[in-house]
Amino acid sequence: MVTQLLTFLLIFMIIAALKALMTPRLLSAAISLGAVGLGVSFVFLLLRAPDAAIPHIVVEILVLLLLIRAAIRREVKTVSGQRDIFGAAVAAVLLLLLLALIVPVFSEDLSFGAQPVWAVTNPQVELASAHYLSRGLSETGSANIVTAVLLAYRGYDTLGEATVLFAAILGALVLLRPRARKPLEEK
Amino acid sequence: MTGMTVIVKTITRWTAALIFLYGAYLVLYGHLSVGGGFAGGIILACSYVIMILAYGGKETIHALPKAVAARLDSIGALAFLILASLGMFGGFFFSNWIRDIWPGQQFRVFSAGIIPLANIAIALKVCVSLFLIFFILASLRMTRKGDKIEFRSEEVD
Amino acid sequence: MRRVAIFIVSFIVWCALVWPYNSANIAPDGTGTAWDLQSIVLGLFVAFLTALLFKEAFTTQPKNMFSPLRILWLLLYLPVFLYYCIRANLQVVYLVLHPDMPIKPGIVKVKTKLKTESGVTALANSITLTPGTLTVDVVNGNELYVHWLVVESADEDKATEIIVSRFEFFLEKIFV
Amino acid sequence: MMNQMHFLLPLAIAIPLGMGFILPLLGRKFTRLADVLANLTTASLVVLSVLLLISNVQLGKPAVYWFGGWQITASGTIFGINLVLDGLSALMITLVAVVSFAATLFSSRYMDQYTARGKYYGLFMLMITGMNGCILTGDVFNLYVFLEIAAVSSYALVAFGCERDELEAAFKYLILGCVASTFVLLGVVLLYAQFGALNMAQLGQRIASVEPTRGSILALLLLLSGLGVKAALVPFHAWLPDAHPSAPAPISAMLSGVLIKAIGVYAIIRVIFNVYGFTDQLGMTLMILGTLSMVVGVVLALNQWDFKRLLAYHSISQIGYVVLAIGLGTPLGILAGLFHLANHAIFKSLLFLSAGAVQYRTGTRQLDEMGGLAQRMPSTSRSCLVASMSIAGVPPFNGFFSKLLIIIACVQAGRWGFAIWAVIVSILTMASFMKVQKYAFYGKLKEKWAQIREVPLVMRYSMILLAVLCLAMSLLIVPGISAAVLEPARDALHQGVKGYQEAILVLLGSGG
Repeated sequence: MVTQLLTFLLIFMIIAALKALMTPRLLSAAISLGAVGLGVSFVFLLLRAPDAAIPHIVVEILVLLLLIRAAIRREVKTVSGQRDIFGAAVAAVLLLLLLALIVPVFSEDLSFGAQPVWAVTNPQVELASAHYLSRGLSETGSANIVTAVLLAYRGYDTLGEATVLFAAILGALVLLRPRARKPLEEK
Repeated sequence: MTGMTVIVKTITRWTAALIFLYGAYLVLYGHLSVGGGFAGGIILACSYVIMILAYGGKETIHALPKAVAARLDSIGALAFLILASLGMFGGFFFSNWIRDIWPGQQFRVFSAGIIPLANIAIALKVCVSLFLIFFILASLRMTRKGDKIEFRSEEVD
Repeated sequence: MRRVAIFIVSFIVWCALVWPYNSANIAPDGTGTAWDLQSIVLGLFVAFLTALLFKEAFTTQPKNMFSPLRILWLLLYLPVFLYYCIRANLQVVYLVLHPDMPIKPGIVKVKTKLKTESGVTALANSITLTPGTLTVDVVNGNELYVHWLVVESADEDKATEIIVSRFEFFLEKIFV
Repeated sequence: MMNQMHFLLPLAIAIPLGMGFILPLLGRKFTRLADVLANLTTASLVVLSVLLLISNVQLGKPAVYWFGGWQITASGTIFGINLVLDGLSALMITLVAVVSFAATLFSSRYMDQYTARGKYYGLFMLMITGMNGCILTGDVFNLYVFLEIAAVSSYALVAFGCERDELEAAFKYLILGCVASTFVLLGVVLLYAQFGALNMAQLGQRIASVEPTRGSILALLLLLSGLGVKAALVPFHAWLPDAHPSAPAPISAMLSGVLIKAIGVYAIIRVIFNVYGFTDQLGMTLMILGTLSMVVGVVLALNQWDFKRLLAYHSISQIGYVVLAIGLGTPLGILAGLFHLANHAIFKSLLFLSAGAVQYRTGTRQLDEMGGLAQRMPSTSRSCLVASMSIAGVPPFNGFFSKLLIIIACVQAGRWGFAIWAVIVSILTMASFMKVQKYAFYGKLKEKWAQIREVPLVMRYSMILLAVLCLAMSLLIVPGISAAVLEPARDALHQGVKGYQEAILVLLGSGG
């Protein structure tokens, strides 16, 4: 059941993304993108990851609002310009080559949501995820194992992720400052 | 009159604080049930963002000006780093030194040492970051001078 | 005064938020209760923060906020609203299923006697939630433009009588 | 005492990270304070990295640091993140620290032409954090996270001037960089889905324990192409010639000098040598990619008149040398490659700094508009000459020895064809830099440059420091010094997957 729903959602998201790419109107492109984002949130919910779904859905709605506002305010409503046939052809060929490798790997070698392949052949080894579930509470004191992993076992990664966000914001603030250059003062 | 109609404003007035409380709950109970600093921080930011959307920029911006927001951003990130660095005294970077001293009781608020504190620091950081993203995008103006197009940020109207 | 009102409401909301978790996680040895001291202290702090940050949350007239009479009227209003809502639903179902689809859509202007912003908003939302009518805009604080599926009367007073007065009676008592 | 230094490891990340959060707080009034703090930070990083280098030599084996004390369990489960200090990472963080110290010293006057100094230094520090994190980490997902930190801050730094060209270059860099990062992430995800491990040592152990599968090959391909974009190897190099010249000069120096190595080449060789294990096919792939980069880079550089753009093309070419040499897989080849990597970090950043110094006074990057600047800017001219001779491979500068070693290594491995290409590219490089010297610094002084002056003192010091290093690093060829610096780095790679695992997994199994 979950698999069918996931497949349906994926197809829906692909169609919405294509629509966003192809449509000449900025507003409908923004709305289609919003549909893609909501699809992702539903996927998270289906996979029982509310910790990921909550922020995602909120951010999606916010971004959608902003995009719609931006699309309405601009006088330019359509995107024009010729598409580069040669570039598109090269991209398509590369994409096909990549798909030729990716499709068999994902359809045959790896099954979705299953245990790592290596763990199936070596059942005697305890995986990190099993350790988190069995000992997470007693070792970290955090009843929510997701938080235990995020902030205790892999807190260093979380610090890094917060830093990525910080760098992005700082970069945006830097690029939008009113005046970038100033004349040199000669001494 | 800036902002949207009286209906939107009133509903915002009714709900903004509720959203804020829910965000605070997600942050403070992040180590106990679903939630955490990232999710909670985003929802905290939402309570500000809907106020900007409903009331227009001028009303809300002076409550949290850009310069202050940028500072809080740094401070939130720094607080997380300091929490982690203080772990050096417990032996390792990121070691849970508060829990070593005072373990607390499982399934209660004060139980996981630095984890709730780290959640609060992340929430502050994420909340202010998202607010800044919104601010930057909302205040972006495109100006044309001949064939030169410039994007500049201005005060929100 | 207003801040005190926000503080109290916030604290109640906080307790409602944490209660499900706390009551579901009473430790097996009996320690910890649904009214956990830690969460209450935290709640007081969060409510204080909310009162500090939001100067206009929930209400503009904190004096009347906790008057029992208003809450009584609100409790009375809910079933009345539900009745109108269900009735309107059935009417719309009838319209949709009717072979001729006897609709006559249009926008009418109505007036309300409600003074407060909250009252007007509640009225507008009540109208919108009732199928068949939809509030489009509010102007000058007391004039509502309503989209009506079957315009029974284009006259302002008549329309006001039909659409507004059934809710207004209660809302006037609630949002004094 | 010195072999206990590895508890200082997280400081290499925490110091620049903390400063990266603090420095943006400093506003317009505190410009000089920001300069001082940034220079102090990079200077302390130099001290720290030298300490770590020495402690690594004395310890004689890799040191491991587990965050939060989440060490490997007795049953072999790894659930924390670790930092690894071996010869290679010690060499790399020293390079990063030295180049960034020179760059901050140069920035303290060069950046006078821009606003927002605090934010500039903030991004700069975050970039250093990202690179140090990438270099020291022993965990593939963590590698991705810090790669993103370095990349995101470098996007903003490339566009720091906010001019049209700079924004365009940064945008191109951003798009390609994001695609590359996604590839890396996908590769990491695939690896985890198959082997259930993120720790590099454990991953290497599990990959080696089974026959190569389609999945692991796909993961390797994704990682190689993603990191290849970051390293600007030739089929993936399109962003570099725009991005590197557009950035402010100290940033160009950082990007070309260390960034493409720390998050590109270093990550590639770590993945190949310590996770997947070196094979002849992989070596051949590296050699072909390297030779392509070497040739294409230098050919495209020949026709350039934009000073910094020319240097950017040479970066592609020199990175090609490094990858070619390491792809040989022989001890001498790896040694030569790492030696050249270190040398390139020094002389390429010096070249970018001197190009920046010229631009600071003349305001132009076009070689044909300059001329005779040696008369007016003697220090800049001399340090640029040193760097040019280094990159062109003139003895006794460091570039000569590393190129010589690379060619000897090629011949020794029986790869005559690659050796011949290396010689040809070397000659073309020399030609290209003779052009630079002739048009920019020698020849007749143009009238409009008659009044210009030498750049301020700190900028000169920064360039002289690097020029001295260009000469001093020739000493690394001396056996004793090489044994202390280069050979541990070579051993870290040459011992391959087994050596890396033994260092990390066994060492900690006994509770260390």
